[in-house]
Amino acid sequence: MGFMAVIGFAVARLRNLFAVVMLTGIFSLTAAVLYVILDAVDVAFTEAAVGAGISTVLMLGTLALTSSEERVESSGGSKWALLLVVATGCVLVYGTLDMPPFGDPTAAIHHHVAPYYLEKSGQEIGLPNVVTSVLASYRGYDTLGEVFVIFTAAIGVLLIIGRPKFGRRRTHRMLVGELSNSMRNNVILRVVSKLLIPFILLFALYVQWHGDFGPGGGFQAGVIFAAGFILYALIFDIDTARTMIPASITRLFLALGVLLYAGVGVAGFVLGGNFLEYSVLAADPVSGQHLGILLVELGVGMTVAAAMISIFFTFARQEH
Amino acid sequence: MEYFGLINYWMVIILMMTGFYIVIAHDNLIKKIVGLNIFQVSVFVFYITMAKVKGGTAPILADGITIYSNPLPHVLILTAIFVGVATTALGLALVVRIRDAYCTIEDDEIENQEDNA
Amino acid sequence: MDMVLEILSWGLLFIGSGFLLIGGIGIVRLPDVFTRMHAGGMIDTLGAGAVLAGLMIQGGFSIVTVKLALIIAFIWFTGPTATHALARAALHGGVKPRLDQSPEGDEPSKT
Amino acid sequence: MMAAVALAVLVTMALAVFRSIKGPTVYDRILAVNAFGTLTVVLISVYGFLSERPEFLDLALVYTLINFIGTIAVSKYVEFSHMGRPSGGDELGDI
Repeated sequence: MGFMAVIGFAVARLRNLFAVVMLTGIFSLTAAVLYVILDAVDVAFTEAAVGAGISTVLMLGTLALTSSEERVESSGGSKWALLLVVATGCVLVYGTLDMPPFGDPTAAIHHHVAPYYLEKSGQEIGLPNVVTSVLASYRGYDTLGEVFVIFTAAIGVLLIIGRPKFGRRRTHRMLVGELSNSMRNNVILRVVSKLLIPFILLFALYVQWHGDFGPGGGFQAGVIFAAGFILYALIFDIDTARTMIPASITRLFLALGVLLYAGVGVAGFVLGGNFLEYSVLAADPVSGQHLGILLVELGVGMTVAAAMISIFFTFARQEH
Repeated sequence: MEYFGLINYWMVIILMMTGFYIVIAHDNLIKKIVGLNIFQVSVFVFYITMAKVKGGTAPILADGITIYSNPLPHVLILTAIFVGVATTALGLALVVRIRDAYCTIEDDEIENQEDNA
Repeated sequence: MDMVLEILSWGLLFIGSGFLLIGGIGIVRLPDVFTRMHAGGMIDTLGAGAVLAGLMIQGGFSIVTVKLALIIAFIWFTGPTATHALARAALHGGVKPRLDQSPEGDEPSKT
Repeated sequence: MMAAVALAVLVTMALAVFRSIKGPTVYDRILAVNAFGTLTVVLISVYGFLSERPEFLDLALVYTLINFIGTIAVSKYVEFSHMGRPSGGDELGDI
């Protein structure tokens, strides 16, 4: 925690945006370690895949498109801002005095539905990873909503900056483009990446299907899958990468994932259950749950991977 | 010693306020997004902190373990991280677009241009 | 046999953490980017490698061992490659390696 | 005993953070972030053993891969952006 505070202050102070982005990388790594220590393995997994990788790459893409130095300004309203922040902080600290102490098993949060999930998940769903079963089954509606949010965000990014404009200045792609010729010549990078990418994709599939038993699942797998393609695009060329996975395919999968998720829900309807009730999908309720969760996670993975890939490509294709 | 158990929360608050400060005191839009990220992470940490049960382990069922941490906040935060990165991407896209339109990513300069126009 | 393994594993763990510490000190203390990369490389390869190998022996033979071996393999693949890319970028970016005063001082970058 | 190793990793992490905050050039920062990532991998593995649930090494694996991608992306960005364009022919070429 101390680390995080220090990094936070440093982020506040530094003006060079590039350094700030680097520090956010470290910040997210620290956060992930913290999650591991606090037993949230799945969350740490997500943070690992998202925070250190995708966010940093996206921020860099934006920096490449804009400027990387913050303007040094005379601090005018800064004092008032500080005052406001300190005041809010004090109020919040006052609020925590009523909070249950750290790790207290009698805290209110542990006595509502959580014990039910922990006890019943083993019998009703038959998956050891409670997080996955809560995510995909008990809280299926929420997750469907999240998937739609990601879907919408990807569409939003595509709409805002996806369409190349007419009458631009000379093509000059910063992050990925013709300038990468020398990167192409870099044999070491190329060979190592070529060796690694299949493993990354394979590992993503492992995470996808192993999510029922260990940490992982569709969300994480999607990001790792996308990371493989991002690496490819970084090492080779954006256009080469685009021929590997054309825009139409990512768009197709973007929609298909959401459709699969919702379709599983509707299938529950058709077979006589409620929306997103997986027990009716197979003769045996437990295996029905298995099937439902598997399909839903697949849908999530597809959407997330496609969303990340298309967001990245949209950023990388921008012309400065 | 009574307050010892609350230190984690206080750290969260410090972090949160740092993010808050960055958001309101800086004019640079990218910096603002970074501040938002920090704020966001602090909320995540807060949830995860609440989910921890002393002596418990990660909520992946195994033989011979009886105490698990609360899985529900984990689920919420897991999806929240994704929503977070999605919104960050959207925000960055907007920044790129703003930069296209105004040739600057500083808040007050944009306002100046608006006023002059 | 068990005893030997135990000693071996703790030895590896201690060597590894020692290297990690040395690498960390090196990252802070060494004078320029390329020498610091050298220290960083030590963290990547020897430090992490030894610690993970020690853990491997600790864990006994199971899926854990395989995963650790994979991690080591990946670190040994990616670490030097990343350092190499970084050194290239630094050299292109105009950071001159700090050369020794003696005329035959080679590039101190050991990437 | 395992805690001692974890402590060593933590101290090294602190040193890396110091370098990444102070680092005069961007490369120092990138290097520090890279080292920090490796240290995170080690710390997670060690913590897995410390808490006697070493099944969670998938996490460390993800870190190794993502860390690599991040570093590559960053060094690429730096190489081709404001830090000075590579000057055509006289590049280092095939190293």
